[in-house]
Amino acid sequence: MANLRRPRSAAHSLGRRRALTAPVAAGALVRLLTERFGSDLRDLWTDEDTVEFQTDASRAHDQLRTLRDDPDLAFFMLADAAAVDYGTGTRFEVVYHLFSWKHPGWLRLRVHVDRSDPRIATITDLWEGAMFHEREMYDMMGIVFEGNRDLRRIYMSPDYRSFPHRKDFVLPDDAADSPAAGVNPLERPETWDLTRFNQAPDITFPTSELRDDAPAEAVEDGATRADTGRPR
Amino acid sequence: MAVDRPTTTDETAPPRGNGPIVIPDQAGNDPLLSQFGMEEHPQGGFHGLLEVIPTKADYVLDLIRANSLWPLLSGLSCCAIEMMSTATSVNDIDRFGMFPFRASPRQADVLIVAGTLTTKMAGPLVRLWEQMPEPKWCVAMGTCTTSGGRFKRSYSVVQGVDRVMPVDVYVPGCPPRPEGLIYGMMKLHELVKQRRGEWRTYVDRGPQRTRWEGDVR
Amino acid sequence: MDFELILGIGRFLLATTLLLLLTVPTAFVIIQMEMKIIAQMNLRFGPNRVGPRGIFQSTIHGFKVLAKEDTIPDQADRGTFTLAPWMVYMAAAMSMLVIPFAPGAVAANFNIGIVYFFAVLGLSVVGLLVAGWASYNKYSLLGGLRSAAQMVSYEIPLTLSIVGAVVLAGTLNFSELIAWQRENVWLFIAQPVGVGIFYISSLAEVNRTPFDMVEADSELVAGPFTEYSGMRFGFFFFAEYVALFIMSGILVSLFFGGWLAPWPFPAQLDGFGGTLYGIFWFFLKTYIFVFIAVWLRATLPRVRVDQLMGMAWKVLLPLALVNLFITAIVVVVLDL
Amino acid sequence: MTKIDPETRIPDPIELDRIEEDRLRAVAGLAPVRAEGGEYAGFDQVGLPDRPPQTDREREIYTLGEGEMLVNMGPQHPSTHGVMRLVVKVRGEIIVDIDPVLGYLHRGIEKLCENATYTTVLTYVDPMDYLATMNNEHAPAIAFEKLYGIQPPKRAEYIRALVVELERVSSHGLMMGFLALDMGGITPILYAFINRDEIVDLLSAISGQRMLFNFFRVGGVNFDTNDEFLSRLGTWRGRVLKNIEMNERLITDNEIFRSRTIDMGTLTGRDAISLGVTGPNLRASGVPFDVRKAQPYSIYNELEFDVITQTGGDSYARYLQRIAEIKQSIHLIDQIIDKMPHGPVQAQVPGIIRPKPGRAYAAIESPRGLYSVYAISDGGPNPYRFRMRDPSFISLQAMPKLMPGRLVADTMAIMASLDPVMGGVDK
Repeated sequence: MANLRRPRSAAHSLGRRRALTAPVAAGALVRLLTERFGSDLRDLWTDEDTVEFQTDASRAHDQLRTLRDDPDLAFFMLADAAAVDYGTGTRFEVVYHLFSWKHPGWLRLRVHVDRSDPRIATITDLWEGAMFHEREMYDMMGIVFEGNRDLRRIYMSPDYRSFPHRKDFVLPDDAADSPAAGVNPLERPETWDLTRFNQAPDITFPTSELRDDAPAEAVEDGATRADTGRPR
Repeated sequence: MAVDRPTTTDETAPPRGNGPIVIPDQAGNDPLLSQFGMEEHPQGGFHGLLEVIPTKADYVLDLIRANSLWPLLSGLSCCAIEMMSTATSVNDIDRFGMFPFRASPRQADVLIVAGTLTTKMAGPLVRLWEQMPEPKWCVAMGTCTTSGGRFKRSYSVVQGVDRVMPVDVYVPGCPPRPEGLIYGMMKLHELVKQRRGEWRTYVDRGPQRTRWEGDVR
Repeated sequence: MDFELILGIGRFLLATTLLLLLTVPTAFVIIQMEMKIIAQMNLRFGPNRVGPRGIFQSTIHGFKVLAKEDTIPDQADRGTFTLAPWMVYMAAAMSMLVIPFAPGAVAANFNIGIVYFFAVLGLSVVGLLVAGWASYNKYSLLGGLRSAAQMVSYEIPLTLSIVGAVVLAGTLNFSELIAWQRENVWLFIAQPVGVGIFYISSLAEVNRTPFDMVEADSELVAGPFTEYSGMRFGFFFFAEYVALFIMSGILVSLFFGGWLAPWPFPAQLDGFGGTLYGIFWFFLKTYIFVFIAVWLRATLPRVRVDQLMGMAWKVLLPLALVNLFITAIVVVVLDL
Repeated sequence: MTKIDPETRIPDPIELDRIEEDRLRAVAGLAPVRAEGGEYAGFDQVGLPDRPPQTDREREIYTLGEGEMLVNMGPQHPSTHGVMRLVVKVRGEIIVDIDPVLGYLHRGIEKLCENATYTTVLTYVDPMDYLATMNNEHAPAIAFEKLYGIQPPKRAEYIRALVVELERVSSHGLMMGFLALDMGGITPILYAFINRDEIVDLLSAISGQRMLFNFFRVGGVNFDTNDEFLSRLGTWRGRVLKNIEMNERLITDNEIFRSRTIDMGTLTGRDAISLGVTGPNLRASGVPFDVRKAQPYSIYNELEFDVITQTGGDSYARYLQRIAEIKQSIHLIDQIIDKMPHGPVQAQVPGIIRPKPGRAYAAIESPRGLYSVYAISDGGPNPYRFRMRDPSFISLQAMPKLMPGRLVADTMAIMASLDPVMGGVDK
């Protein structure tokens, strides 16, 4: 995976770059951030309408608390919380977007989460609205949010085994004849095997023994067909 | 005379929908009964007695059924909005006697599946279909319903409603225009009227479950 | 057994079968009328395919419902499940006996016509309750309980609003009441409050729109008859419309001078012409009120359950009692 | 005078029934019904196979106390909001707790977008919020233009704003109809559809499709305005206020409607912000947050409009907010028509674009709230990660806060006033 450094000026073919709307005002935010968070701030970077910095899972919750409660930062609204998977060998990333009246543009907080044991502190105590964001991230990526009162699958059926938005969950190219043949099995309650539920909800990573009944076929770049884990 | 549906124990019945849907045609192969157009139902009892009445009555019955099809008030996604705009003032489905969208499946004749059928919704939809009383028809509205449409490759979409239930009329389009849906309903009218004479009181659609795991009690 | 008794019984049997047969076409006509009027109010065409300009559409609906397979849910209580629709329909049909269509044309000229009418009308509450319980479905249970509570709590203002008129006219017999109205003024002028209470309560009694909690499809799927299909559902569907016709008929007979013609026309003709004359005016006035009920259905949203109950007990009941009290004082003072 | 032993307790009838019932259940070999503090009722009551609760919130909902019952407003529900299952814990008619079960329309759009080219992503995104389809395409288009580093021509920006505002008028008009339909009124929904059908014909004149338009491209729009579109726009502009006012006359001062919506489901501004509710529902609670003003995108900084807020925060305020926003959008449309410049509508962009690796976050103000897209590109033809934040999905969290304590009949009124669209909720 190419290293995702972003070139400073990407003037491109016909269209001219959008003029930087607020270089100066962002400076005030940048100064405040370095003053508040200092060493933990990594790779502070600004775009024409976004200020972005990275941090790691343990520091994320306190930084978000200060961002929200500090009077001159005042990021009162959590616009978005997304999970990004950077491939089997690398890491997960939980990306928070915040908005404040005092600072123009969005603040993007990228939190690194270890892929083998994806755990991060929940922020539902700061914003109640983060509950559905976190349930979706758990449902789609398998990131466990410690302290979340209601961490269960929101989209897929409660006994669905794999996490669809991970990079190793390969979409069957032709749904008709691939092992993950679309409809198989039908989401019918009587086909659920209920043994799956008495395990604790913190099943973070569908290790191979979980899918003992489905032999894992190797796919070209090492990603297994996660879908074979479905009960036939 | 109300033919009561034969009760089958659903443990033995294979879970429906996995295998391909086979719509049993007229089994009627028993020589003694076939000349009267009757045959024995696998769970006992006969049906098809109505054939004895001359076809003129069936013709009238089909005309009555065709002109008063009550659709079930159920829509899945964007096609439901087009189904609603079919029932509104501009293009009016009430002209063909279809207006009272019945909320309960017990009183509906037609199940217009409008929208993308996902694996999580397949169970409830099959239950709705099985709760509807006989002479029932199914109209698959929209390409998502007919074959999975633009979401065919998705991990959670049923590639076509006919994988879970027998469909009578397919209406193409994403979403089909209201005129397209009305054209589909006219096709359904012809289909209902074509079955003159060979309509039976009880269409054998295989072992029907009477108790459902997810029955709303 | 003397001759008049046999003649009387024969006449009664003929009249009841005639009325029972009358209920079905009445239901067809009112359903067709409602479909067409709501369609016109929604700026759309309404059924126009079946028969000339679509007038047989409701008949087709009726026969199609006849030809449906009626399923009985697995755990439903079969006996009461099949009994419930019959009860509701009989309540509606039996109460047609006392409606005075024309001077002589009354099926049964009871001298306690009004009391009989309200007694029989209460039977449909039992039918809905039994339907709700028997069909082993949470929605129908909730719907059944709601409808029972609504209809019971609206029968009281319904009955009390009549007592004012009865006190004025001094009789419980419909024909004598109409006769009184012919001499004196029509009762809706003498009893304006009584008319209002009666009309609101009759709408609630028949589950028509501002109060159609029973079939509130946006919350409970289809009220007590969620699990009914085929002809059983047909009974419920028709009973509702027949009851609407009866309520309008009673309203017209009690307050708007049953078969009397309004002011510019001669109030009543005698002989066979008079009967036709009376029938014409009775049906005209009744269908005006049916039109108003359908009009309400097209426009008004639904009242919530607790507001519904609150209005019955806190507003209509006291109003009816006050109306009765004033009427009684007026009658005693002016010694009508 | 016989002395009554003070300790003897006269068993009250309910207690007698309960003892009798337990005795009968013991005779029949069934478990006793009641346990103190409520007993976990399991999923069997709502038509799902019984299984142990996974989280304590689930245990809290599916534990039934005294006289409580789980009613299942299942996926197929008469109210027109699509397939959502509300498991409602009810005591009599009063709602005790509510658990929205989602996912019945989850089509995995984000996963499909990660395997599709940038242009195809705009078609996958269409059926998300199917009442305002142009907005679904607006955010990804802006995000991809940021990634690709291109700016659409001025006329394309104006056409985009025009069709987006038209969709806002049609979507808010439908909300008024759905709110009245959920409370029993039949006519308002049909009047609302008259207005919608006019706008839909208008947009099909310019884009060729009635609902899922696929009209936006990276770097502009697909078609320029033709004369049929402009003439229909003129006739529609003349009729829309009369049509909206016809519907308003039917609903706004209707006594039954007011008694069923005023101070129903009141959401305070602070709760709304904490719950993530955005858009008209947030402004109806008094918070003046509108993405078009807070983070101006496209040409909204050149147009003059104001952010309207209500004070009530209840269903009636949300209804009034929609009407006010319709009038604002019509005012915006007038300005757009006046100021629309001439020029090309599509920048010179190759069919399959390969943006430089980078990240872009584009947020717009859809009729249901803040709809934002976070796209990451890795230089290839497919977006590496395509994340959508749907406003109605997040503002659904307000329902378990607003409904307890209300009657079953009010659930529809509150849900209709929040106006979720299940295509967007389940992505």
